[in-house]
Amino acid sequence: MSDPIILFFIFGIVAGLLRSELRLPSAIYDFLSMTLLLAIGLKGGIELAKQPFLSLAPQIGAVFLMGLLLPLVAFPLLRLAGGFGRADAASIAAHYGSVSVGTFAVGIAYMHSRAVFYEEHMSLLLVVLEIPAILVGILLARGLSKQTQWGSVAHEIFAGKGVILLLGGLGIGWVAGPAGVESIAPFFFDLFKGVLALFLLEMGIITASKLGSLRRYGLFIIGFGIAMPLFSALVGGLLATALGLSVGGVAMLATLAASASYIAVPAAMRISVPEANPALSLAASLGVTFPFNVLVGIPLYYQLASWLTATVGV
Amino acid sequence: MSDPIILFFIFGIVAGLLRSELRLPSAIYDFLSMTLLLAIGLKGGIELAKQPFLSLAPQIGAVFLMGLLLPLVAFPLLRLAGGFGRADAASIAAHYGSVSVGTFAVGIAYMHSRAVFYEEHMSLLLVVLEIPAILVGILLARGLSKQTQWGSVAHEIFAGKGVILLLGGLGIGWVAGPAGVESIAPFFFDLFKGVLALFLLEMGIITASKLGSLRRYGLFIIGFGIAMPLFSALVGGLLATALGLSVGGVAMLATLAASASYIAVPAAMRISVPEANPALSLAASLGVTFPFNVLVGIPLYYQLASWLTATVGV
Amino acid sequence: MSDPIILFFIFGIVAGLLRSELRLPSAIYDFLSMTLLLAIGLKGGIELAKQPFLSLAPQIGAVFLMGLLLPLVAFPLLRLAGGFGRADAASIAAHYGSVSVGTFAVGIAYMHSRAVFYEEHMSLLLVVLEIPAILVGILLARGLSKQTQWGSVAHEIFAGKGVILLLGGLGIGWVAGPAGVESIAPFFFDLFKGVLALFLLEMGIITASKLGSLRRYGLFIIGFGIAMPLFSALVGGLLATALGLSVGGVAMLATLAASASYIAVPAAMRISVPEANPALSLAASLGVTFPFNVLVGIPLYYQLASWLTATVGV
Amino acid sequence: MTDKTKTLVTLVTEASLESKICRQLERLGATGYTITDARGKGSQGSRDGGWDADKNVRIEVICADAVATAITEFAQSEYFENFAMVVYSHPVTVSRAVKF
Amino acid sequence: MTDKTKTLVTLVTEASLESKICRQLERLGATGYTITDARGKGSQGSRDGGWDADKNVRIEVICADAVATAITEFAQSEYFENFAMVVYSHPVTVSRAVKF
Amino acid sequence: MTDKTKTLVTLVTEASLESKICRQLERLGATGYTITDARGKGSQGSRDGGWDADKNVRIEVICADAVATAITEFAQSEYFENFAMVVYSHPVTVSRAVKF
Ligand SMILES: Nc1ncnc2c1ncn2[C@@H]1O[C@H](COP(=O)(O)O)[C@@H](O)[C@H]1O
Ligand SMILES: Nc1ncnc2c1ncn2[C@@H]1O[C@H](COP(=O)(O)O)[C@@H](O)[C@H]1O
Ligand SMILES: Nc1ncnc2c1ncn2[C@@H]1O[C@H](COP(=O)(O)O)[C@@H](O)[C@H]1O
Ligand code: NA
Ligand code: NA
Ligand code: NA
Repeated sequence: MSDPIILFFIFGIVAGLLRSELRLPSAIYDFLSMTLLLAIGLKGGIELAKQPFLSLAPQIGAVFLMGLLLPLVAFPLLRLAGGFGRADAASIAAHYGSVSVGTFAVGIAYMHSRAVFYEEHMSLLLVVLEIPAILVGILLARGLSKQTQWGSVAHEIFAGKGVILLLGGLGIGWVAGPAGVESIAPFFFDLFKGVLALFLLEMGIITASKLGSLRRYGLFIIGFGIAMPLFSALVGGLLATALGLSVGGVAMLATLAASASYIAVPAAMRISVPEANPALSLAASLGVTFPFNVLVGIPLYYQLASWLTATVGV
Repeated sequence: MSDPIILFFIFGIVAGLLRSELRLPSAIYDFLSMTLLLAIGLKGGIELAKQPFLSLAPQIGAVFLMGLLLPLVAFPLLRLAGGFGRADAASIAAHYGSVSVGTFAVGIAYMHSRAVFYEEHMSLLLVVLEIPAILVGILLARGLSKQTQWGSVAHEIFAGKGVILLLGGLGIGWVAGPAGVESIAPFFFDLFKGVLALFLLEMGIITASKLGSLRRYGLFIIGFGIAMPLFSALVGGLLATALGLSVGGVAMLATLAASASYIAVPAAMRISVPEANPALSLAASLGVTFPFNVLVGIPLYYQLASWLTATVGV
Repeated sequence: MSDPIILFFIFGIVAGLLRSELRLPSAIYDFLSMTLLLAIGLKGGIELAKQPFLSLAPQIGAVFLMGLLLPLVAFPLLRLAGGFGRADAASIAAHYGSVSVGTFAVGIAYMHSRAVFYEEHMSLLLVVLEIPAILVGILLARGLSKQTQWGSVAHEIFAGKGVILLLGGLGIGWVAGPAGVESIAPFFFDLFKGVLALFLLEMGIITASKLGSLRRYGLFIIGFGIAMPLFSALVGGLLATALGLSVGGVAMLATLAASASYIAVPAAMRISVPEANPALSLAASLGVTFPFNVLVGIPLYYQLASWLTATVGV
Repeated sequence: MTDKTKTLVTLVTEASLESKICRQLERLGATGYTITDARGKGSQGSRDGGWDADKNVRIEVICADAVATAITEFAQSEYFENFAMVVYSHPVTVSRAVKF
Repeated sequence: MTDKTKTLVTLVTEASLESKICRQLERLGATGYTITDARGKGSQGSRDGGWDADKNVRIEVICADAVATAITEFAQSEYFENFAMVVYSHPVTVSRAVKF
Repeated sequence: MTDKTKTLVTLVTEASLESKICRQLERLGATGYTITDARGKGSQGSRDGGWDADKNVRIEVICADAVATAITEFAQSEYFENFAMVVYSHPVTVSRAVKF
């Protein structure tokens, strides 16, 4: 809890709740998040340079399947227990099936500060996990309607800022390799936690601004925003254990599964399922799940990982 | 004088006087000043983590009193010798009773480049000094009028960007402690002087733009803008010596006392004493006192400190 | 080719061609380019601090002459072979006689990553080369017309963002010297390649956006945009060899000569020769010559330099 | 279409007043507003947007005529004396007039 | 001078729609447009410009009356239901009317 | 109230002209102006605001009718031929008409 980046997040929430005028300029927020996305991509790419890509195919496939599955679990829950309309339920399900890069970055920082090893190609799985939930979400909302312009959906996903920066970073890290990337390490790696701290400050302010809208959407969304990541973390943790990942890797995949998107999915849903209310899914993912994961979830998932690898793992 | 950050300031003034189009984008200026405020807060907070807070209470109290006193000295001077109206005199007095974070940062850089020790909890005294002069300024302008909405004044002070970032930094540094902050040190501490250099470049450009308005307000404001900090530095230096601070600490408290606010106080006065002319007080504090302190004052206050600790000190 | 900064440039081009929404916020682009310009100036200034300025006079003079000559070669070519009007031919000629700081920065990075020594006062020659081509360009467009307001042309050149930052950096580096600049090195030097990487990412996106307009201007502009830098690099390389520079220095001066301006000259031409079409010269310099130099030219000029110093050099 | 004529009031003023003015606009009956960052020059001198004290904002409100008058009068009595501020208005045609 | 009256249509809407709407404006006959970044508040709540999902843009199009009507109707049928959007218009005097 | 009708002239043009045009506006009788950063598209192609050469500004001037005409004519003779520029104007109601 005394990791300074977490304190920056809490500071942001407090500043937001106090109605302070504190905000990062929007250009700076963009700059920081681009830097984080590239850095995460680069880390993963360097790792890819070290091992044959094909050996990762099973993990990629398994994780993709998990991304298809999770929204299919969330959807009926939201429809039946939550009473949400089809579009809203599909959109929220897509958010929770996909992933949050901010949460992932906090997970990285957590592992680093405890010197826990994790498979760095996790960045690649992060990218892989962005996608299937979006496809499932659109199908859940629309069925196999011919109206859906899959071409523009694909463009929205792959050319969207978040995914393209991750892919770009992965590609550059892969081609340049560990030695090549050294010259840009002071910017992308040494500053990583400082950049993440400022980013989380702004995320805290945004979170505080979403807390207000929670009241409007009621208790169910709070419960769902906590229970769903717990369930997903378990699924992700079990899968990672089955795949034979290290303790750190299990914790990171659990964290990925538990995290809920607030960049790529909202953008894709806005285009493909515009009748879904974006304020609703962002209230859940930013107002509940993001702070839950950052403040409580990640340490929990790490414990879960230790337990899983000790008991279930080989 | 050949400290590069001072040269950046001079370069900014020259560029401004040459009517160059050079400006930092406003988002970048915000980013740099936020980084400086957080870094200064963090430095102070780490120091607080090392010593019992209560042991600082006497210093905090004494410094708070100084913040009440200085504007009470400035006000009659501005009224009688300067011939300013009540609101303007009160507002300028508040600016000079409070402090400038930019000046403080240059002071830090000065001490560092000469490897002079100073008490790092000075950041806390910086925050303390922001406040009393604002209260006195409002009282001088308004009397004990019931119209003053002290609630919104307090909100303006504590939730204003500058103070909240300093407080946030202090708090985070305090809780995380020296070891915790290490992971964000490359961003907040290693880059400190570079960030300060760019910040001073922009401050130079702003200073140049205020020089023009000096002509309108006459010689008195120039004289006041130099004499007042000299007097305040003496007060601050004597107080610091009495408090038993180190040479560096005496120089830093003299610098704090000598500095005039250009962020927190203008914002608070705009809300609480709107009939005061903000251009007037900014011409004095940015057009005269800031460059005076940065170029001439700080080395002078350091010499004063050496002399005071040698002769008056214990 | 596997230098990561080149990969960032290619990534930018790909993102641009894919019509991704990826852009650096304009405030960040300004911030990065200001940082690069100051860093390049500082590097050169530190070098100047080490040697008597007068010893550089011959180099400065020779390079200035080259800057006068190159547009005089380009102009008739553009008029006769290219069929361009007087204003457009003069403007393009000025772009190619002047220099590109972005290309120079990539050259620096290339030399660093191969640990090739080059004369660091090259930054000074960069500034020198910005200017003569602008004067020649205006004269070619206007003749010795009395209408030309040389005062405002001079202001445009020297107070323009690019040149003033280079000059400021040079001056600060010169006065502060190698030891003085150490405190700001983590910001300006350690981050240099990371900053350059992000800058090139945006340059790639801009390049991609200019590729479209190339179609409109036809094949000649593509041929010119490749042939002219090759010719200029030869001139620059021969001059540098005659001046007795090191292999790295020859390569850097060839790179400078080969590069085409896209900041200082467009701004000056817009004011002085407004009837010239800026889209045309930018299509050439950004759409053809910049990527050519970055991807192909610099390694080529380095080989040219090795060959020249081996065969022609003393 | 339910096109109708409403009034667009524009206020150009000091950025530090933004949140306070927005609250007041809603109290005066505005159902929404649009804000852009601005710089400029006027009787209070040059406000060139470089740093906090020198920034302007441009606030636009589409509203009924009566609300527009109330906003203009309020701005006049509350801010004209001591703050950099310009207020102007003109009629605009809107769709979904019921929103405003 | 060839001054003439044209219509200025302004759309305030979600920033993520920018490039799509711009393409559509050209298809509807607009010869150009001007865009500024904005924030604001309306029936869809506060959009304070801090991060991508909360940004607005303000798109201005000067065009002939018929094109203005087409744009307004298109916006209404395509976006009014599900997106944060306000559209309004008023006549302006332009030089070089042939441009628009 | 001293409400009165003045003319609001808007110029959308290349950002690099900003300071020059502002000086000229004052010479032509403008008592102030408001500037916002913009991007856009027009007869001179796309100006998407990414970097210096591609930025637009949107300059608004509230002034008397005669000044508005002078500004429009000046812009036309000085800039229309070689620069990306659009100028339009319309009447607005202002308070404190004496300011403009
Ligand atoms: N004549 C004008 N036309 C357009 N904008 C103006 C004018 N006068 C003032 N402004 C804007 O309103 C702000 C405040 O004006 P003032 O209160 O006159 O200083 C200025 O900073 C400008 O942005
Ligand atoms: N009454 C209004 N006046 C000016 N701008 C408005 C108004 N209502 C809404 N807007 C702008 O239009 C955007 C979308 O509006 P809405 O669809 O009502 O949420 C808001 O975020 C505001 O920027
Ligand atoms: N029809 C239009 N409606 C609104 N803005 C326009 C229009 N045409 C041009 N503009 C703006 O004016 C700038 C210059 O226009 P132009 O001189 O036609 O290239 C463009 O970059 C746009 O920002
Ligand atoms: Na998930
Ligand atoms: Na003081
Ligand atoms: Na050249």
